[in-house]
Amino acid sequence: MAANGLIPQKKEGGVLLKAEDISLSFGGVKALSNVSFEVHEHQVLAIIGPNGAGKSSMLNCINGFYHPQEGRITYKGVTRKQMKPHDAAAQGIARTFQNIALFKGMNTLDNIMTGRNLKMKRNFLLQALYLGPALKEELEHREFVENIIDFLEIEHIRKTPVGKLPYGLQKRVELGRALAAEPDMLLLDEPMAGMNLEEKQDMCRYILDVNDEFGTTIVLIEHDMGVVMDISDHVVVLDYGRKIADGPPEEVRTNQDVIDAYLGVSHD
Amino acid sequence: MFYREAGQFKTGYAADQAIFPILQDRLFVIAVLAFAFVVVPLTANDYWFQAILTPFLVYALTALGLNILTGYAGQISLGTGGFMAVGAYSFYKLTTGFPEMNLIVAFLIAGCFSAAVGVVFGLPSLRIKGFYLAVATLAAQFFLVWLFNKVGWFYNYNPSGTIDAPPREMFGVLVTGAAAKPAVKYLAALSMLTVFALLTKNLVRSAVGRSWMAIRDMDIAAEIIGIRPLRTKLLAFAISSFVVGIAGAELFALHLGSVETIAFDVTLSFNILFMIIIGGLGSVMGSIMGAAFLVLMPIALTNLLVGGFGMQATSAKHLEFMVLGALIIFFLIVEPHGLARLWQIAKDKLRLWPFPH
Amino acid sequence: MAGQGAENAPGGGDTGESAAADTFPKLLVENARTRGDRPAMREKDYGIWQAWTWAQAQDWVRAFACGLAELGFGKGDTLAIVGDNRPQLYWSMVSAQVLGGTPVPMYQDSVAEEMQYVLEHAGARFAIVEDQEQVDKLLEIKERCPTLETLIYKDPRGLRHYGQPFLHSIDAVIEKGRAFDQANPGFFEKAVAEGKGPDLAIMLYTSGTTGRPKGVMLSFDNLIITARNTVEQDGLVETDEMLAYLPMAWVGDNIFSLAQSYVAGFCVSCPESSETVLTDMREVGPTYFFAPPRIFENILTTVMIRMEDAGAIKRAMFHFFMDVARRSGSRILDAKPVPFMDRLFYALGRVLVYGPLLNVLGFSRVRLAYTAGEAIGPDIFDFYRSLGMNVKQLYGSTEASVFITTQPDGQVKPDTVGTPTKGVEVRIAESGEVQFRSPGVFMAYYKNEETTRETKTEDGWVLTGDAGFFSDDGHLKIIDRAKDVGKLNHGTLFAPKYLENKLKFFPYIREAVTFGHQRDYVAAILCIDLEAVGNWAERQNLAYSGYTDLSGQPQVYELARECVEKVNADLASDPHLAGSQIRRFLMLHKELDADDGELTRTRKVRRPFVAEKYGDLIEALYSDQDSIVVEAKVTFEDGRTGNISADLKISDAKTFGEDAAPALKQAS
Amino acid sequence: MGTVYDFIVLPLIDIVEYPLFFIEVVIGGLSAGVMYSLVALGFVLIFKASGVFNFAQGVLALFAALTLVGIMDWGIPAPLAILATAGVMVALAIAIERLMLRPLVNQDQIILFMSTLGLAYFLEGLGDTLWGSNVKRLDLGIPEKSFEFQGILLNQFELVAAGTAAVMVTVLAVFFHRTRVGRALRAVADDHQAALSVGIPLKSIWIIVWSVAGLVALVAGIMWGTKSGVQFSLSLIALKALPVLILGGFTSVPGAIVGGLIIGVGEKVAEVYWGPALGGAIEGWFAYMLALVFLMFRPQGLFGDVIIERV
Repeated sequence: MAANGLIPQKKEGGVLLKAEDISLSFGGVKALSNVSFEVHEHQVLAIIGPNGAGKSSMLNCINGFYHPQEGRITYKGVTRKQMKPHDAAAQGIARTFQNIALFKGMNTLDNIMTGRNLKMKRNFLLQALYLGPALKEELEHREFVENIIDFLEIEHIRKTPVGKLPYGLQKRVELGRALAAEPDMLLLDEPMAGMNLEEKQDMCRYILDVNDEFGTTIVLIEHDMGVVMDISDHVVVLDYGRKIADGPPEEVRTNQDVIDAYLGVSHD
Repeated sequence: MFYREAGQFKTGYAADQAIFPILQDRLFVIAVLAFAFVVVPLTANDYWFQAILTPFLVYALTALGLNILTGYAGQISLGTGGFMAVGAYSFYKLTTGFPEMNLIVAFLIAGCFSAAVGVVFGLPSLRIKGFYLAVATLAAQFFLVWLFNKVGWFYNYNPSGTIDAPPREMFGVLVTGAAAKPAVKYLAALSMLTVFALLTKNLVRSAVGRSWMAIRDMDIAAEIIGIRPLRTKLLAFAISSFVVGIAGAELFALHLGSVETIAFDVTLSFNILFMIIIGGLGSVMGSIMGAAFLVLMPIALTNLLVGGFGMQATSAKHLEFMVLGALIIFFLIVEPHGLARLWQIAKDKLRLWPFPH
Repeated sequence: MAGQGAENAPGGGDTGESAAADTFPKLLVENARTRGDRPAMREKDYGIWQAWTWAQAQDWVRAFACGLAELGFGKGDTLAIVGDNRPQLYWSMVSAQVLGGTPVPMYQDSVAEEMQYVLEHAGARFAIVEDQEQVDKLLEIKERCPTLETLIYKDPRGLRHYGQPFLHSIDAVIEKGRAFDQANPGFFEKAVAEGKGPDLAIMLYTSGTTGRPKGVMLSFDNLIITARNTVEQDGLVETDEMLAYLPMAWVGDNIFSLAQSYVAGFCVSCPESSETVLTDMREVGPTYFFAPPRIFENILTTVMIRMEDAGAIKRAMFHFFMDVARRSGSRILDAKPVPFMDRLFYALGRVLVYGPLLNVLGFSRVRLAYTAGEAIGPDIFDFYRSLGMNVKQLYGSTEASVFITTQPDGQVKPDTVGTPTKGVEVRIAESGEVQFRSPGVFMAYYKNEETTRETKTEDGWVLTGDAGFFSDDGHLKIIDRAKDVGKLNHGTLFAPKYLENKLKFFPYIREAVTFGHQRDYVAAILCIDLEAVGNWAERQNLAYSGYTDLSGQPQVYELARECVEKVNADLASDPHLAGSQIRRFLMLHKELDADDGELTRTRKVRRPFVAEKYGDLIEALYSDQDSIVVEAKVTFEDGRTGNISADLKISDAKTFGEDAAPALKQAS
Repeated sequence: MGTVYDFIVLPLIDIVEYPLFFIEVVIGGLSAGVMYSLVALGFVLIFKASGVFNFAQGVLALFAALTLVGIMDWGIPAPLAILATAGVMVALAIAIERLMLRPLVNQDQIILFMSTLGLAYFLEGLGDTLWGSNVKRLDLGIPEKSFEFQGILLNQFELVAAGTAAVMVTVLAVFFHRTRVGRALRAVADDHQAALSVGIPLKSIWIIVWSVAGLVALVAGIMWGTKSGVQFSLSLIALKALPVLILGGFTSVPGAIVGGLIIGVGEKVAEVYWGPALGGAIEGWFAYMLALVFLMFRPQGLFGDVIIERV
């Protein structure tokens, strides 16, 4: 891209998700206190912070896995009180996990196919017959999944049981499963943890391509500051469950609170 | 070694997703089916039908049903015997209450009753998981057997407490009852196994099957990608119990002919569980192989010990217990994924022959 | 001057029979009409083999050609093609031909400068590429390459934000084309009808050993008549299957995947990617196959390595049956007599080993396979033939539209390249150079009349630059580049590369350098293969301290002598070469090393350098000394230099029937 | 409706009218519950320390009792025979660790559970093969006289059993909390790595815990055997221990005791007062239903740890 000097023109849209005064505690231990921020459409937003800052908890609140005791989450203009994770999924929120959460007993293809489940409507009787509309549906979704496989360049492991895959590829399959749901918002919990440089570069490219090609809004947690600065449009910094900074990467980088709490202290 | 896959390429997803995508496998399956449907009925004797083949088919169907729940959906059940009893007693009530009822309909309705009961006992699976759930299914086992034993209506107040399969016809041929030909019963059981094996295979390679396996492998992740846990688990309970119920009806109507509740006690549940462990959890083929193994092994062992070494039948029975227990442990150590996995490995080796891997 | 071949009508004898379809666009239209529902191309994509029928291919070409026309592509324009083997790229070539333009497929892995040279030289106005990577590359080149106007890409991924007006996706071009087609009915038909057999069909750039790449211009007649002749000769039919995996810029791919496919109507399949070729081949199971010797060798090596991991019983079984095959497999394939027991074992082996093995490799349906390009090791060649796979050698060049000679069934030998292909005349010049004339002879080198004149005579003979001769049974034997071939004092041909290759086919010999030009006899300097000889020494319980020590061991000399004598025995059977048997050799105390300047980086021997550096050794080989002391400077791995000295023995090797040979030669 | 009356009102009237009888029923239930507790205790020990759901615990008790009877049949005095049987149980634990658990290390919990099912079958067959399958009397001289206390009929044996259970729990509690090995065992339950850092190899831990469970099984076998004879049905008490576990929690020693008592009392009371209305013999399933209903409200059991799910 550098050769022609053209920089992709990104169109950031309105507010897709708004978190207001989120507080969450487990048996008296505060995981999040009064955290507020906004995610805009087509944005890549990074949540950073030292270990135990409440980053994963924040994602868990967004997709309904945890229910914050206080605060509101407004998604696509609808403010919600409580939501089950599968409702969140149905509304277009998909995610990957810090510790890979693939279905070990299935191969790559089937794992990604599970991401299509929400879109498969035929009832089980038709599926048992594997005929007519059910077959048609199955094949249509297979075709869609093949596009994802092509996109993520994992053709060669299409029928390999995921348990046998190396770590980096498992992460990629997990991303594929999330993408299969055609999400409006993609939550990525440390998508590059434990990867080598080359794998990280690949994963960055996929994330940017997803954001670019499908216009998917991305919220990610990442420790590698280089990566965060490179790919995110906006950064939210958490520390001990509180938000200490919120802004574009270059701004956050120079924020004194952040340097004190995070960059200066723990990072390598 | 026998595979010649070069040139067997797929130009569409339907062909790629076929149950047997390789030509040689299809031929093999067709040959096996032809043998089972044509050669066996013409050649086997009544002993084989009654003591080996029909029970094998019935247990294979039961194992298939349990495998849906335990192998695919990951919900351990120790209540199989209870659900079989529901099928058997429903079938008895249906065929005696409505003598004109088509047998297929009777089997299906019996399965539906079992499915309904399965759903009820599957409800706790929302809150409880793993071994807790296994114990909960024992409640179904003991309660159901007690129920059929205590409530006279179920066995038409027969003073002996047993139920006897009434003679009923299908296409003008006597299928159930003492007078029915063993070969006919065999064919009936074989047909049902074939149909349900196919349907099950279709299910587990569709969206439903994938959501079962997702719940089995990692229920939290499954929920987060939009799979509803309760609905998915209950469907597994329902379909599993449906199949198990039909198998229970078969056990009663095609195999034993006359049963008491003791036939469905907890030992039966364990036996079916062993079948799917030895055969292979999460495998249609494994259910069938496990049933074959557990039906044939005791017979072979008894023949060997009693017939071969002149051992007393009771001692042989004890030894059989030991061998069975040891075999289960052995299998779990050597190949926790059962006979089906061994079969798969052998097949993969043959496909790569002469290369070792 | 010895001449052979072309007993059947030379030149364009066949042109008359289907004058209607003398261009690829016409052939495409004809195929769409006569076998429209049969598959024309397949590509492994999205997990399955996507297939296109001839009718669909025509439809595509029609739309794309119209789209190109809409974009301003016309007669005399050049379309550069960069990418893996893809159906759309093949069709884009035909689309360009429809409009009277010239496709120029390019090596996609060549460096930017080379690409720029070809683009400039060919004056390409249009280029079609596969994906973003190549778009970026061409965009970079474009700034320095003003002729290039329009870029078309196949895969839109990552290109969404490229706003250049001259950048189009294939789909967009097709769309434009359909509209253009609607607006201009009959345009396509007219354009197709305008093309004629003698027109320029394609330009293929070959990188010679020296200098800039040359653009070989081939006409439709060149390609199509050659294809017709060979399709007839080899009995290719529409149900054959071909895998297109070699570079599209290579002439062979154009003949096998395009010309022969269009003539015979068979389907060509494109692999998913270059990494998956072997898997894809197994799935497709081609019936007609081409691979250079290197690929056959790699596959054989993999087979042997994989079999090493097998259990003892299976390994024993494998080797037993491979021995049987070695003894009688090729003979059975050539329908020669074989002992009954061997025939029985071979039948058993077919079930247990050969059949499954060919299947796993994807070769079980191969009816006909060709190899060419360089000498193939006899062991490798025999391996495939003994399994029952009909591998044959051919000799060809870009200037010939591939085919010069091919091995007829039943007359296959590892060290010849067969008899002239149908329609080809071959002659051996006084200098020993092989020359040919055929319908496939190229038109000219593009913008390079001088080289054209140097290569092609007025009456159409092409000088190959290769030295060779016809053996008694009429088979051509290529021995070396003509300029490297020398003569012994008694007049026998001395083809160093030929001898060295023969020596190097033995696993124990890593490098060989032979001398003999203007000498009385041939002598050789050999280098052992440390690994192979080391393993051998271990099995012999032979202790050694290092390369120099091992290389000088009497047993190793004995081993090498056996190899040399086998080569000699082989040479003795050939009257032309019997005089160039190796009489004396020595084992060099060190490996030839690129770091020492003895090899090029691509591991070719720098003969003059070696001759000079080891001048005293060579003199000793031509003296009656039986040993010589060397003091050699060597560069160690850490960059230091040091001296080693060794006493090199010089060994004599037995020669066969030598008295007769020179006489014979002189007589001829 | 008559049934509703039979079902709800009559039992309550019975209880109020004959309180002493009710107390006797409760005490009978407690005494049965102690037995359940003893088996459940073995379960909990193994589950806590190794995560193995040991289905063979009941069969272990049967096997221990069979062995004890068999050894006593050789004329060996009871204390010695008990010691010898204890030795056999330890040897058995070692064999189980060597032949079954060690090859299965790192396998899924469900696989380990299945293997204990196999073990149950094997031990049952082995016990029967070695000692025969007929019902045997076990007499260790524990007094079995009944006596009346404040108008309530009591049995000495039941008191002994209760006392034994109390002693066992105390001993185990001391073992777990006061000894180094015990603490290591508790650590193992939380974190295998941590346990290894304590310096006790996993295999020793498994041997120890299976030995302790074997000894608990021996005690349970003695109690049950003395009460109702040594026979196959003894292994079925293992099934009764399962609802106890659900109630008490899989990892709680006090849970096993309290759960056992609740189940014992519950099913006795239900059988006596509601059984007739339901046709009798509801003991077979009542415990499970009770546990099931209980589970719906407290999935981790009475004393089990709260489950926090993480992703």
